[in-house]
Amino acid sequence: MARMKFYCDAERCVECNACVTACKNEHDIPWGVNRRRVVTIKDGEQGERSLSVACMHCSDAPCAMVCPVDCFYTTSDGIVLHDKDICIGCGYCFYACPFGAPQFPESAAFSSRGKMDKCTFCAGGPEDDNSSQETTKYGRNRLAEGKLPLCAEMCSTKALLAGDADVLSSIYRKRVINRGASAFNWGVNFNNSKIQG
Amino acid sequence: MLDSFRSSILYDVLKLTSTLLLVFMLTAPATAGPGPPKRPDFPQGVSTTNPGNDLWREVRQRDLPVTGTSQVKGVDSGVLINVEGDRWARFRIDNPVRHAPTLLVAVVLVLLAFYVLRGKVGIEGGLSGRMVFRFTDYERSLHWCLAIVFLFLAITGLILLLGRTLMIPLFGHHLFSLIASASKEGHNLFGPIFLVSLLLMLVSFARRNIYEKGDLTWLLKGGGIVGKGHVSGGFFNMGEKSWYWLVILVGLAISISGLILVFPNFGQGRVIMMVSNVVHVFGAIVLIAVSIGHMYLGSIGTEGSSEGMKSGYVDINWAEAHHDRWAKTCHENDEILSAEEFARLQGNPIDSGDATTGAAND
Amino acid sequence: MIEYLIKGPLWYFSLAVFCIGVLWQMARIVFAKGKTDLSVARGSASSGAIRNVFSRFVPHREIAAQIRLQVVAGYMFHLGLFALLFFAAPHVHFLEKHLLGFGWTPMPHWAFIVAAQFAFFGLILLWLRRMLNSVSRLISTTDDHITAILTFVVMLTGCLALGKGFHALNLLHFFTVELLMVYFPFSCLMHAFTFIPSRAFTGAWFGRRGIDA
Amino acid sequence: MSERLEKGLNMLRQEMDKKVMSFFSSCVRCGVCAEACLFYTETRDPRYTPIYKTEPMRKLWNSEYSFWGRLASKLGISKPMTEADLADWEELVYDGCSMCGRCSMVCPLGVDISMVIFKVKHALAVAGFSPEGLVGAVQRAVDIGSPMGITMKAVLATIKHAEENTGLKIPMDVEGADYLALLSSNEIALYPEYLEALARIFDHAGVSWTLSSEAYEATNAGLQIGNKATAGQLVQRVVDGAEKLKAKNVISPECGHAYTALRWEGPNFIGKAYPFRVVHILELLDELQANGSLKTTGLESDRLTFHDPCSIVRRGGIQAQPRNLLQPIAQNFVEMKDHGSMNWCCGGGGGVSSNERAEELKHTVFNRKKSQIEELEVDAVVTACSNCRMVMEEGIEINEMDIPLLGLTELIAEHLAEKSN
Repeated sequence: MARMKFYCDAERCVECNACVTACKNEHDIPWGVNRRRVVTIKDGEQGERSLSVACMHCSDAPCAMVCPVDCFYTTSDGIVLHDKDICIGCGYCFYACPFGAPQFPESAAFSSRGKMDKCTFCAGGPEDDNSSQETTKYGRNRLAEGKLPLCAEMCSTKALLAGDADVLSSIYRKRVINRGASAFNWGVNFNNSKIQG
Repeated sequence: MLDSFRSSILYDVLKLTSTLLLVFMLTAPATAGPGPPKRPDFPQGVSTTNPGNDLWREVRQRDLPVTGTSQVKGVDSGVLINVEGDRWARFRIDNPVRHAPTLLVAVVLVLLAFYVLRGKVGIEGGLSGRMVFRFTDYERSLHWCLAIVFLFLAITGLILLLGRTLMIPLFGHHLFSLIASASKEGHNLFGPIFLVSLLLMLVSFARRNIYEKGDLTWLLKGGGIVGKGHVSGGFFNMGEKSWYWLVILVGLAISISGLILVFPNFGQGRVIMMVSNVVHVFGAIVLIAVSIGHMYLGSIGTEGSSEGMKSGYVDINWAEAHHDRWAKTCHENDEILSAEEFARLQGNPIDSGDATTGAAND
Repeated sequence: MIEYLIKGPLWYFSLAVFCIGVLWQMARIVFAKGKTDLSVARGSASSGAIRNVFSRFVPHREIAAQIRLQVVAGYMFHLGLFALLFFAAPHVHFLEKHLLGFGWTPMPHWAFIVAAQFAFFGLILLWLRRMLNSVSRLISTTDDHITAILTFVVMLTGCLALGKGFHALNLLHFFTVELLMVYFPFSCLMHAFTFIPSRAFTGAWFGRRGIDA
Repeated sequence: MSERLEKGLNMLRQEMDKKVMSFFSSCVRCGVCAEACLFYTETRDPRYTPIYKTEPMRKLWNSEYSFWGRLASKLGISKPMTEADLADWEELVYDGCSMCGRCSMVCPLGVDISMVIFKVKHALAVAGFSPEGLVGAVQRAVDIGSPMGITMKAVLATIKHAEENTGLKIPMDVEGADYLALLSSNEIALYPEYLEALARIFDHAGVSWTLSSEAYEATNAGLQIGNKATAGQLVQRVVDGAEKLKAKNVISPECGHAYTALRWEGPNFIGKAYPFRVVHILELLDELQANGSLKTTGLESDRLTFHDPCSIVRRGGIQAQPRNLLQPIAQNFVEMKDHGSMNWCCGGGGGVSSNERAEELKHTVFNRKKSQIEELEVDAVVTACSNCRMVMEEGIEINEMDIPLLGLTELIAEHLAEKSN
């Protein structure tokens, strides 16, 4: 039983926004909606780091907890999806989400937001896999085709990884160990380090 | 007077509840209960570690600034971790969603018990039939407008708050979603009408609701419910004034927080939204609970009190029982109408039989 | 099935009843008997008629203070409803697609809501006044209450259906509109059309007597 | 169905024209008319709401001309109209309405409510639901020639008296005179000064005029009660008299309802257009002043105001003329609040003043005029209708106000300039 997760390696992310573009392109997402975004901390300063963020498919998702119409569900792969036929566009999930993943096509006066849209882990929605309805509402269902999310597949530095949590864990572990071998690369400590990289 | 006794009981109940809720709120992250039941797709008990955990833990624990920048423009798009979101979500589930139904049912039960035990509070000597003018057409229209809009907002609001627990099991997800969408759109549309009515209410009634000297006595005597006999009151008595200011102040709080929630286009952040939501829900539940008491007293609770908001005239005996100081000025100004005169002003004179019922029936 | 009924036969039925009913009612007025006035006119009847059709939009200053509630609420309701009826985006699209073949610029969503709020506030106040004021209560008929409630329900279902993607709510709105359209020609809702001949007749009368009304 | 009900309903059906149909299908029962009605504002009794006074007509329209009513009667579930539907409205229509027409001015849907009330009066009159006072007046008008029972003998006495006072010959039955002057009973019995004023003014202006021994009475009790046949009969007398003398013009006296009856409703009552022109005395005076044949002198220093008689101003369109006439002679002229076509009625129009039953109500509703006058602190009130004048004098006396009432024509006569030739 797989448990699908994203992992973004802050040491590798170069803020190229290719993941954002790939995602928008793959799912034909309208302007204003960004299922994925890259956040840069300390931009232009020492210790600058970037992270690519989207829905993290939490095990105990706050969005699902707070949804007044209970439109979220978790797939057998551990992916948190939602049913746009049920969503009423109230915006609660956006308040509750730690990562700011839920997006709305509009945010007009009198709370006209439209149906919530968020990262599906390229797994579509409740409709039949890659049916035209599913594609219109949620974008492509790559998982059903045996493919991983495009954002991770596209990532040129392999900073963004997507897949089974156990596999990602082992990759990450290996990276940490390798990085530890070089004192200069112990990046996160640049701030306190006497040696200016 | 009974009115505000009720409201004072409710006050206590509400104070207690709100204190409890505050305690819950502060301890919510620690005592957070389990989330809503998951759909059975995902096997429970399978525990895997998210490789990202370490990273996010680091981001949160290190003294890095939480706000960064992003090429993506949007509300809070530079915020990496929204720390309050989960707390708010749990608070919402654990407090208003869990306890509001209990509170509202309790209020209804208390009133029912009171009605059974004490019955309708009458007036010594009964109603005289002689009437005195109290509220203009405009004032009554405004009151009922506020009442209708309030009821609509209360019902749609409660659907959005409690529907998931109470209605989805009955209607299923799709039908409930339909109801919830309608409720949401209606709620957002009628909210500003509530605010406008409230402000007009403030303008029309504020002067008569300023607390006066005798009001403290009224409060000390418990609105006449504890001891025997009615307590002195002016045009509005202490209980009515308290209800009025509760409506105005809590109503304004609800309205302002509602406006913050309903205009996402101004780009206020999530924290402001969540605080507004808490204020909104709390204020609403308080107001709904107390309004049930108000409705009880205005209808079956007290003899003769509904007439003032229907015809605009009240029985002089009712006025003397509940608003003796005002009734005195009415006597002084010779404003009391006979039953015949009152009937004539209502367009159904007592003497001229059947035909005057007029147009209403065809 | 229900959708087919509402969007098919029922829609055409109500559209026909509405159109034929309104035309029939108007024709009845136009072709009803009416005597020519044999007295010598002092002023022009036709200019009086035209003037009166417009001048009655503004209340006489002598009683404006006494009828402020009706005037303010009345204007809020009618202007709001007018804006909703002809400038709400779904209505413009519907008219363009199914009735007229051409469209115009609809108002933005926020303006829709504001118009609806004006209309609702006005309608609620007017209807409450109808029930609370002793004059209105005495002269009101069942028809007045039915039309008030029906209009309210139509507006409400329309606004509740604002959420995107809830087809059943749209159908509900559609259905209530059909009820309204069927009821329209046989009720005082006809004042939406008959106010013109009514004002014109009176205006002509005033006009030929040389009265500035 | 009783005969009188049948008669009443038939009259209602006869009066159901395109106007009434458009009125009832546009009325939304907003109640605005109530605020314009003197009888409602002074009593706050909702039954005096103008549109409520038209209920018999509306009920008939509803049961026989509206879709639901006709459906109900086809199905046999409609409630037929009863005698009470007419009888109960007698008091509202005759006592509680002075036909002032203020309601017709304010209706947002443009309903001429006053006209519909008049039509209801027709039905009540033929069905026999009319107050005794008016029935008597109609009887006297038909039998004696005047609603107040004034005979030709009394008229001649008045003429003689006027001739003595003015030293002028008052022409009687002069064939081919330009103007045939009519009088109202009030003017003969209560205000003979009017006739003297006419004599002086016409002498001054060189107008060729006459009175007629056959047609001297201008008032029309038939109009007040709403009986079109009688009204036509009374109008016909005037027409015959004028035709006999070959008068080109007929002068309506100041009296408001007489003017309505002669000028506007008369041709319709008798079913044909007049061979002469009807002109109101104020119109005529205004014309004479405009063409220079009427010259006035001297100024009234008293603070004066003008009460607009409903039938002459609001329903008659003579609004500017009295002001034109007053302007050169009144130094201290002030307008009433709500003056002109929205002025308040004295409370005695439409036959209310001839209806003893309505006395108390008439005095109650006079409060409005009283406060209008008191507010201005005037020395005297000028008006141009002997009925208004009589009703207001009565009201002023009851309220102990001590303000004299002046007839406009008499006032002009007092200010005639010396003849230039």
